[in-house]
Amino acid sequence: MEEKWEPTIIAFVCNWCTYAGADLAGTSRFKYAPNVRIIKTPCTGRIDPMFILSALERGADGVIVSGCHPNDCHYNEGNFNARRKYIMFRALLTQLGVDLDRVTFAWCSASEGIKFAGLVTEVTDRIRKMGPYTEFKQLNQDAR
Amino acid sequence: MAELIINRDKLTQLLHEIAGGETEVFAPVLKEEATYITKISQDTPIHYDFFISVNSVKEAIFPRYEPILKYKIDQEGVKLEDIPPMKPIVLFGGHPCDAASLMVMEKLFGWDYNDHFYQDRRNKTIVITLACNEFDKDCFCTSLGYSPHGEVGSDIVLESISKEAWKAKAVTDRGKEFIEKHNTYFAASDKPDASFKTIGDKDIPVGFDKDAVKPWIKENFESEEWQKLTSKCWSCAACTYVCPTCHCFDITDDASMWSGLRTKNWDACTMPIFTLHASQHNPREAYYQRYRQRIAHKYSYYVDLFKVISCTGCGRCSRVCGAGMNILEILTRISSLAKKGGK
Amino acid sequence: MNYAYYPGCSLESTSPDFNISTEALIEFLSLDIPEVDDWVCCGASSLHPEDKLASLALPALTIESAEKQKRDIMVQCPACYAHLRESQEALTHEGTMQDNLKEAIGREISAKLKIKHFSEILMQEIGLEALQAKVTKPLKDIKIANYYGCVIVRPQELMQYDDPEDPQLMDKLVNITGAESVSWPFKTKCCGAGNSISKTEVTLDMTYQILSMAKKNGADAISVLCPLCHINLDFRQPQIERRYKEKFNLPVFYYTQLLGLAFGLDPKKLALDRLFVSPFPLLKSKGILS
Amino acid sequence: MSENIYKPYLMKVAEVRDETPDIKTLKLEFQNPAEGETFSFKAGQFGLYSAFGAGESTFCIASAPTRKGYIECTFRVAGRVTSQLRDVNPGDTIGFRGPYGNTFPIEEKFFGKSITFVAGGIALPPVRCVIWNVLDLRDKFKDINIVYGAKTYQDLVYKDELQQWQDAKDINLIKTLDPGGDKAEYGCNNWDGKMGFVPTVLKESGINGKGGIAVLCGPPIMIKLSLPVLVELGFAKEDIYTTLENKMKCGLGKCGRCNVGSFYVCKHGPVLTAADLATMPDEF
Amino acid sequence: MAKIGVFVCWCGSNIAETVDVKRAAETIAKIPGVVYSVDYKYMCSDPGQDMVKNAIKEYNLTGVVVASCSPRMHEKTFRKAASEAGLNPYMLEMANIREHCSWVHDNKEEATQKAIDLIRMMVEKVKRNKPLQNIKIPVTKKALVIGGGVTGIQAALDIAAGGIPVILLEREPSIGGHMSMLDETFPTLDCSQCILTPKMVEVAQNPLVTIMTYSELEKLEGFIGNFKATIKKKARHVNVEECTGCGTCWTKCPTKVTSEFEQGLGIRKAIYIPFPQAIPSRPVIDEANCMKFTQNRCGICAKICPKQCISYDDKEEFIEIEVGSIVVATGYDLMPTSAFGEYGYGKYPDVVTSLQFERMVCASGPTLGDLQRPSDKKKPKTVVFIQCVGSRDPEHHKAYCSKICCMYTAKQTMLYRHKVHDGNAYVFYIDIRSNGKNYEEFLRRAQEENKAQYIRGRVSMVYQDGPDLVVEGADTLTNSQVRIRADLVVLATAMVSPIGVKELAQKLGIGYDQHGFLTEAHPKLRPVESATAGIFLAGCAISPRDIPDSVSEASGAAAKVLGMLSKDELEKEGVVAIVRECSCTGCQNCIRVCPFTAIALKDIRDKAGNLIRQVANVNPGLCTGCGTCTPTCPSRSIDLQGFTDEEIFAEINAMAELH
Amino acid sequence: MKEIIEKAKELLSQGTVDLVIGYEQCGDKQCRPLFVQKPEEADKLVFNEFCVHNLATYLTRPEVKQTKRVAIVAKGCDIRAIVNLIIENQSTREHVYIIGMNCPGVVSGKAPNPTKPHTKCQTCKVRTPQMSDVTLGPTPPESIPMDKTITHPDVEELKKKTREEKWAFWREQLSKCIRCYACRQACPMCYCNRCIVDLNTPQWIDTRSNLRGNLDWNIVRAYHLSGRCIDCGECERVCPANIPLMLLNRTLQEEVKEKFDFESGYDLEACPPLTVFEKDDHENFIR
Repeated sequence: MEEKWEPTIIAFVCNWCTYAGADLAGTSRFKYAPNVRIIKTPCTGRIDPMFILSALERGADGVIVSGCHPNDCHYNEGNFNARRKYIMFRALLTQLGVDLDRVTFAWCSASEGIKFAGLVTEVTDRIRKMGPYTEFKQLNQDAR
Repeated sequence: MAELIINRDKLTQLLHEIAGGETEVFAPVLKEEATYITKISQDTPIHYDFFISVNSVKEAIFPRYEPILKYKIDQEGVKLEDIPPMKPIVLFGGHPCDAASLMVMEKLFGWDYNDHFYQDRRNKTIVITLACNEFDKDCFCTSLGYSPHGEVGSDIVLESISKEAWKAKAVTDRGKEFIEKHNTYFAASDKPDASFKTIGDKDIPVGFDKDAVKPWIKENFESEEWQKLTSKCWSCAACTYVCPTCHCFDITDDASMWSGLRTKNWDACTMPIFTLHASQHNPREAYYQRYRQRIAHKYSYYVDLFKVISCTGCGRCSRVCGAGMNILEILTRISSLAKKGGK
Repeated sequence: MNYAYYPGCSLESTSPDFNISTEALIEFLSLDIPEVDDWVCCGASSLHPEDKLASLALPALTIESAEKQKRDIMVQCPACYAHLRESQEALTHEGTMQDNLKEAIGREISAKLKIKHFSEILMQEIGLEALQAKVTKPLKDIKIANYYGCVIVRPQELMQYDDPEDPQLMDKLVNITGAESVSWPFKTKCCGAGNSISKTEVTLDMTYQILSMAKKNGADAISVLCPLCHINLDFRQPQIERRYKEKFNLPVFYYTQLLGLAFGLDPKKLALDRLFVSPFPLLKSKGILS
Repeated sequence: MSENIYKPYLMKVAEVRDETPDIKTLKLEFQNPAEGETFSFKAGQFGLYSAFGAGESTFCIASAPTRKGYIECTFRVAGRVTSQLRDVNPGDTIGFRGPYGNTFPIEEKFFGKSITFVAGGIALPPVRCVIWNVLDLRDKFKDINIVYGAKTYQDLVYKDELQQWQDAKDINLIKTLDPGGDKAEYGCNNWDGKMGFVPTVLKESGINGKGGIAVLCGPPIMIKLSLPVLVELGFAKEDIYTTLENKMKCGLGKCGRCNVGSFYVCKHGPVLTAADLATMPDEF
Repeated sequence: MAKIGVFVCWCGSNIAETVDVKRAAETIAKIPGVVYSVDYKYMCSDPGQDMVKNAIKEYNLTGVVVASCSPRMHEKTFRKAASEAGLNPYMLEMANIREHCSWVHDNKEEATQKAIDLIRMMVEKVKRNKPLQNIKIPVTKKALVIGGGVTGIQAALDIAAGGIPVILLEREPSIGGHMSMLDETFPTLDCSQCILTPKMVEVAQNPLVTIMTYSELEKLEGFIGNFKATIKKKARHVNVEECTGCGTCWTKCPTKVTSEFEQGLGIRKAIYIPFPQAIPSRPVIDEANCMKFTQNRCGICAKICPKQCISYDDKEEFIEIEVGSIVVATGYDLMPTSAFGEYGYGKYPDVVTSLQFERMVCASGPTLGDLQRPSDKKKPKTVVFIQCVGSRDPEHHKAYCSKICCMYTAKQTMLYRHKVHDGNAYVFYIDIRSNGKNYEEFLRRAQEENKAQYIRGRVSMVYQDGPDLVVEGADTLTNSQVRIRADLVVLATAMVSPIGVKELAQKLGIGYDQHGFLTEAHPKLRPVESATAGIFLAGCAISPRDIPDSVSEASGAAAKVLGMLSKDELEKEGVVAIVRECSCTGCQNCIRVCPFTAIALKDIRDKAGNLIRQVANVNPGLCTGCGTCTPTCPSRSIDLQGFTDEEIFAEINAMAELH
Repeated sequence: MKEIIEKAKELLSQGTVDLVIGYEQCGDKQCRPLFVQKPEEADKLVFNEFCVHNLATYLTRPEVKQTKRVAIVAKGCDIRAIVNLIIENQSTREHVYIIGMNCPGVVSGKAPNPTKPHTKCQTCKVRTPQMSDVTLGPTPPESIPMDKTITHPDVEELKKKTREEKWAFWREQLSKCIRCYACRQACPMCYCNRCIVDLNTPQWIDTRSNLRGNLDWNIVRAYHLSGRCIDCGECERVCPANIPLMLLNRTLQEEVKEKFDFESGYDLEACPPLTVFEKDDHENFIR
C-alpha cells in the first residue's frame, strides 16, 4: 500500500506582520493547505538563511519566508537587512544548483490574511507537483 | 614462484572486475589534474601516470567518516542497532610509504582495545603497492629507513618494467593467493624494457638522523626553536588529513528526534579546537603548540608507545601545505640541532 | 571632438537658412563634422503621442547609424535633440522599452555615444576664447534678445542643456560677436509652435507676447536656436503686426548667422537673404554691412 | 564479527540530584541486569556517557566500586551533551561505556596508610569515589583527612555527604569557602567551615604527610598551588595522586585527543602521581 | 531536568471540532521530557489556568506548552499564571492550533496531525528555553526638550506640570520659533504674539524649566532613562544674569544687519535681541557681523553697558546634563526660494515668501503693519498668492503636501483685504485642503466675505513688465490661460526640515526620512515616539503640521515622558540579545545592523589594564529583541534570548526525519 | 629585491616595527611566508611572481596582534584584505606598516610547476598598491580601472548550466571536500576564533565530511564571505581537494557589485554590504 505523499512546508515568519496575518486568516476562516508548519521569529531580520538550509536538509520539501512589507517593519529595518541577506543567499544557492523554486519569499502584512492563505495553498500545490525534494534528502544518506 | 608480469590493460580489467563484485576497490583516479586514491566502480577510469596521490591510502581503511553506532529513540527508550560488517577491500595505487603506514596505524588501533572498524577492514584488505619510479624534494622515506621499493605492509608489490607493465611480487601469502586466484591476468616473465628507468634507494637522499629527533624533542619541549620552525603554520588540517599515519578522530552524533547515528570522523591535533575544553580552557592555545604536538607525537610519543615512528616519509604534508611548511626541513633542522647539542 | 551632424527634416526643408549657416560655420571653423549617414526623421511631429515605440525607434536608427560611423551626434534642431536623447535614454536603461526598441530596429546598438547641440559644442569643445579670437566684424551696438524657446531646456533631467528658467549659453555666444544680449524674462517661454496649425490664433498671441517683450526690453533683433521658433517669430511677424496693429520690425537671426556675421562671412553664405524680416536695414544702420 | 568497542551499555536513570544550579548527579542502573552483573570497575576509572542525539561526554565514575548495582556520575552543564543530560528524568535511557583508564592503587599502595584527600569545587566527584571506597574499608587505613573547598557555598557538591563526613568521628573533614563565598545570596547561612583558598587552608591544616597518601583533584591552578604545599607537609611526590580531566572522545587510546607527551590520559591516566606529572609537558 | 507539561485546549468546539484533541494530548505525552499532557475545554478559563498552575506545582514542571489560540490572545494570561505558580514566565510557550490550524483546515486527520506537529515543535523549543528576567532600568527624572518653538514650549510646560524638571534647548537667541513671526493665526485670527508670548513668559517663569537658548546638542550618550547630553552653549558675549535687557547696547550699536527674524525685510544690530518680546530678553553679539570681532574696533556696547555685562572674550561652553527622556521639537524651515526660477524670487523684489508676507502685515513687523511692497513701498493693489510652491511636486521638489499653506494663504488673503479693502487677492491652488475644525468655514469667509479669487491651476511663470509683475498660469477649471498683473506675489513655499536636523538625528540615534523629517516609531500607533526608546517627537520635526496639531503632539509627547518618568524603574521584556564574549571578534557587524544602536564595543582588558581585544556588548535597555544581529554574526557570538539559535533549530529539528 | 631587505632592516633596526612578514624563496618556483624579527634575518626576503600568498592572514594571529607594530609585504590585492580587517576592527591602520609591492602579477597552479598567470591578476585593479606606507618595485603595467565591472569567465560558464547540471557539478566537487579547513585557515577574512562550524549548540553544520556537511560548510563559508571576499584566491590555492572554491566567491562578488554596486577592500570607510541596506534594494524575488 503506497501512502500518498504530501509535502512538508516550513514557514519562517515574523511575529508582527505575517504571524498576525496568519492569525487573521484564521479569524477570517480562510481555508488553506494544511501542510505548512509555522515557526515564529520576532522579525525577518532574525530569520537566518541557515534556517532555510537546515529546514530543507531536515526534510522540508518547501520553505516559506515571510515578514513585513518594506517600511512596515516593527523594528524599522529588520526586513531590509533580511532582504539583503536573501539576495546574497539566493545568488549563492542559484549557482550551487539548489532548487530555489522550493523557497518562497513573500511580504505579507498583518492585514493580508487572504494573501497568506493564498500563499500557503499556492506554494503547497506547487511543491506537491514538484514532488519530494530528493536531492536534499539524498544528502543525508551516508556513503559507504 | 616465477616472476609474473601484468600490464595496464589487464590490471584495469582486473580491478574493474573486482569492483563489480562485493569487494571495494580503491585505485588512483584523476580529478582536476590531481590524482586521488578513491573507491572506484566498474567503469571508473584508473589513472596510472602519476607520481604520488594527493591523499593517502588511509582513507580506504580509516574513512573520513564512518558510522559506529545507530539508534532509534521512542517512548520505550533507546534501541541500539548494529553496523553491517565491513566489505573486503583491494587497495591499489599506494607507494611503499603508504603500505608501511598501515603497519604503523594498526599498532594504535589494536592497542589494548581492538578497534574492529579499522582492524577488520585492515585484515580484509589486499594491499597492492606500486614501487616508486619518481621522487621529489619532499620525499624522505629513506631517512626513516624505508625504501622506494619497500615491501613493508604490502601484500603485492608491483615494480615497473616498462611504462605499461609491472613485475608483480607477492609479499604475503594473501598476496600469493590473490595472484593465484586471478592468474589469468598475469603473464609469465617478459623481457624488461631496459630503457625504462626506475629509482633506487640511493636516489632519495637521507635528510636527517631519525634517531636524533626523539631525544631532542624530549629535551627541548620548551625550546624557542619551535616557534621559529612553525611560525607560518595556520593550523588547518590539510597535512594531517593527507598524512597516512595521522589517526586522530572525533565522535559526533547526528540525530533527529527519533533516531540517530554516531560517527567517527577525522579530526586533527593541528585544529584550534581539538583540545578546547567546554570550560573554554585550551591546553594548546597557540599555533606553534599544535604543530609541535604533531611532530612530537609522530617522532617521540608514538615511538615511546609503539617503537615505531609515526611517519613514513611520503612528504604529502609538505606538498599540500599552503603556508609552505616543510616537515623534512623541520626534521633536518632538529636533527642538526641535536647533533650540535643546540636548543 | 568626433561628431557627425544630424540636420533633421526641418533644417533640410523649412529652415534651410539654419542649415546653410550651420554648414558655413562648420566650414569656417574647419570642423570635422560630416553628416550622419542614412539619418532619418527624428519622429517629432505628431508621431510621439500616436506611437511611442515608433517615435523612439526612428531616432534609434539614426543613433545606430552614428554608432556605426563611430561618431557622436551633433544636432541643431531642439526637437531632434530631445527625441534623440529620449531614444538614447530608452536604449540605455533596462526595461521593456529597451527590449521592444531593440527588437523594432533589429540591430545591435549600445547607444553609448554623446549627443550634443551645436551651441554646446561651440561653447564646451571650442570655447569662447577661441571663438572670440576669430571675430573680425564685431556686431557693435546691436541689442539682441536671445530666445531659446521651450524645447531645448525642458525637461531639464533629459536635456541637461542649461538653467530652464534663465539659460545663458546662447547669450554668451552672442556676446562674443560684440552684440549685447538683453536681459528679458521670456527666454524660454513657449512660442506656441505646437498649435500653429490647429489653433493659429493662440500661437499668434503667444508669439506676439514674445515679440513685444523683446521690444520692450530694448532688443534690436532676436536670436534663436530652434527652426520652429524661427518660423513663428520671423515668418509670422508680418501677420502678427497686422493682427495686433503694432510694428516690430525685429529681425530674427539664428545664432549661427550672428556668429557668421561676426566672423566676417558672406551674408549670402549665411542665408541672411532668406529671412522674412530683412535684417539688412538694421545691419546697415549699425554700420555692420554697407 | 568482532565486538564494537564504541557500543555503550544502555543505562536507566534511577535518580537525579541537583548538587548546585549547574551541577547534577545521575544515578544509573543497567537496563540489562545481566550486564550489571558482569560489570565491575575500580576507583579512579571513568566512562563515556551518551546523551542520545547529542553525543558522548567523559566523566569519572563518582560512586565507589564497593557499592554494586549502580554507578553515579556528577557533571557540570557546559556543552551540548551535558545540557541534554541535565534534562533527563528518572526512567530515561542514556548510554555508558567504560570503565576506562587506570585506577588508584588502593590495595597495592594505600592499605595501611593515612590518606589525605584534597579537592576543589567540581573536582570532588573523582575523589569521592575513592573516599567512599576507603571509608567502606575504613579499618584498613590510618587517619583520613578530607580538605574540600569551593568558591561559594552554592558551589559545594555532595552537601549531604559532607555533613556525614563531618559527623563521622573517624574522619577529619576540613571544608572551606573562598573569601566572600559565604554570602546569603549563595544560599549560605551559618557557615561552620573555614574561609580561604584550599592551598592556604591545607597549609594550615597541620596534616602530617610523612608516609601518607594524598589524593588531589581540582582546577589546574589549585593543583599547581597545592602540590608544593603537600610536599611541604611531607608527602612524597610518588604518593601524591591526582586525576586528570582532559578532553576525550573515545576513552580507548585511539582518538588522540587526550595525548599529552607520551601519555594517553585515557589509558595511562587519569590517575597519575605528582611524579608522573613532572615528566609531562605542560599541556593539560 | 526537563519536565514539560502540555495543555491542549478545545476552545469549546473551535479547536475540538477539527482537531482530535484527545489524540493530540496522548501523542504528545509520549515525547521524551513531557511528563504531563492533558486536554481541556477552556484552558483560558479560571479552572483551565488553575490546571496549569497546579500541574506546575505538582509535577515540578520546568516548561509548559499551552496549545490553544494565538499567543496574541492569551500568551500574557498564561505566562502570568505560570509566574504565579512559580515558573519563569518565559518557560511557557503557546502552540497556535486555533488560528493556525483548526480554523483554517477542514480535514480532521490532517488538522490533528498538524496540531501535533505544532505542539511538538513548541515542546522542543520549551525544552531549550532559558528562564529570562524582565529588564529593569533606573530612570533619571529629568527631561530635555530640543526646540523652543510653540511645540517645545508646550511640551516643557506639560512636563513641568507633571513635576518633572525640564531643560528647554533652543539654538536661536530666543525661544518662540516660527510662531512668534506670525501675524494672526487661522482660523480664529487671534494674534500670534498675543497667544504665544504669555506661554513664553509662563515657561520662563516656571521653576522646573531651565531655558537654554543659543545652545545646541553636541553629543548624546546613554539610553532610555539614562541619557547623558552634552550641550554646546554658544558664546553670547553678554552676561545673562547681570543684563537687564535695557537696550542701550543695541540702540547704540553702529552695525546694521539684515534681520533673520524679519525675514530679511528689516534690520537689526550686531548686538541684538531678535524681537522685542524675546525670551530671554537679553541680547547676543553676532560675531560674524560685529566690528569688534571682524575688525577689532568699535567696542561701543561694552563701553556703554551700565552693568558691564559685555565680554568679548566669552568662549562657547560645553555642559553635561543627565536626563531620562527627550522630546525633539525642532520645527521646520521654509524651502530655499532660490529653487524657483520660474517665479523670479530673488530677481524681482516684489516676489516674497509667505513668511515675509507675515512680517509685512504684522503690527510688530518692520513697517509696523503698514503693508508696503518691497520695491517701491507702494501699497499693493493686486496680490497673487501661489500655493504648493515646492510641495506636491515630486519631479522637481518635494512630493509631500506642506499641509498648512492652504489655510495660511486663505488667512493671508484676509489679512491683506483687511489692510487694503479694495485690493484684489488671487490664489493659485492645486487642491484646497481645509480639513480642520472651522477651517472650511474660514476658507469660505476668505472667498466669500473677503473676495479672494481662487484659481485652480499652476503658475508657469512670473515676470516683470515695467513696474508690474505679470503672473502667467493656467486655469484648469475653465481650461484657459490666465495672465494677471500684480503688485506683489506671495509664494507659499514648502515646509522643509531645518538645516542640521539630520546631524541632530544622528546624534540622537533616531531615524529620519529622505526629506529629513524625523521618523515615528509607528506612524499610527506610536506617532510621537521615535524608534529609540525614551526619545519622543512632536510638531513639524515629524512632518508639516499646523499649530493645534503641534501643540497637541507636544502634550502627547509630554504625556509619554511623564508616563515613562513616573516610575523609578522601567521594566521591559527579557527578550534581548546576549553576547558570548569568548568567541566574539568585535567585527561590529551586529553594531552596524542594530536598528536601535543597542550594541557597542566593550574593551576586554587584562589584569594590568592592557587592552586585549574588543567585543560587542548589548545594552539591554535599548535592545528591543528584534534579533537582526544574530544572523549577522559569523561566529554566532550574539544570540537572541527567547529565540535562540538552539531553540529555533530545535523547532526545525522537531520536523526532521533524517535516518 | 634589495629594497625590501633594506626597508625591512631599516624598520626593524629603527624599532618602527618589531616584526616584518614577507616572503622567502623555497624551491625554484615556490615562495612562502617569512617572519622576520631581527634585521639580520631580513636577507632572505624576496618578492617575485611566486609570492602568491596573502600574508594579511597572519595579521589576526594573537602573537602578531600583540606586537607593537608589524610590517607586512603586501601586493595591492593583499591590501584589500588589510582594508577589510581594519573595517572589521581586527586591525588598525596604525598597527600595520604596509610595504606595498608594485606587482605585475603572480602565478597560480600547484608546485612544482606553477606557470599560469593567476586568475586574480587578470582582473587586478591594484597593481600599484593603494594606501601603502611605502611602495617598492618597478612600475607595473596599468591596472584595470576601478569603475570597471568585472565578470569572470568561469562564473559565466557555470551560470550557463542548467540547475540540474550545476547541482551535479557541485555534488561531485563538494564530495571531495575533506573538511581540513585549509580554506578557512588560509583566508584572511576568516578570523573568527570560534568558527560557526565549531559550534554544537546547535550544530548548524555537520562536522562530518559527508555531502550534507560539505555542502553546508561551503555554503556558509561563501555566504559569510559575501561582500567581504577580496578575491585573493587563497582558499582555492590551498585546497588539497582542488575544489574550485573561488567560483562561489566570485559569483557573490559579482552579485554584490551588480546589486549593491560594491567591491570590498578598496574603501576604509565602507561597511560590509550585508550590514547595511538601501530601501530600494532589488526585491523582485519577493512576493
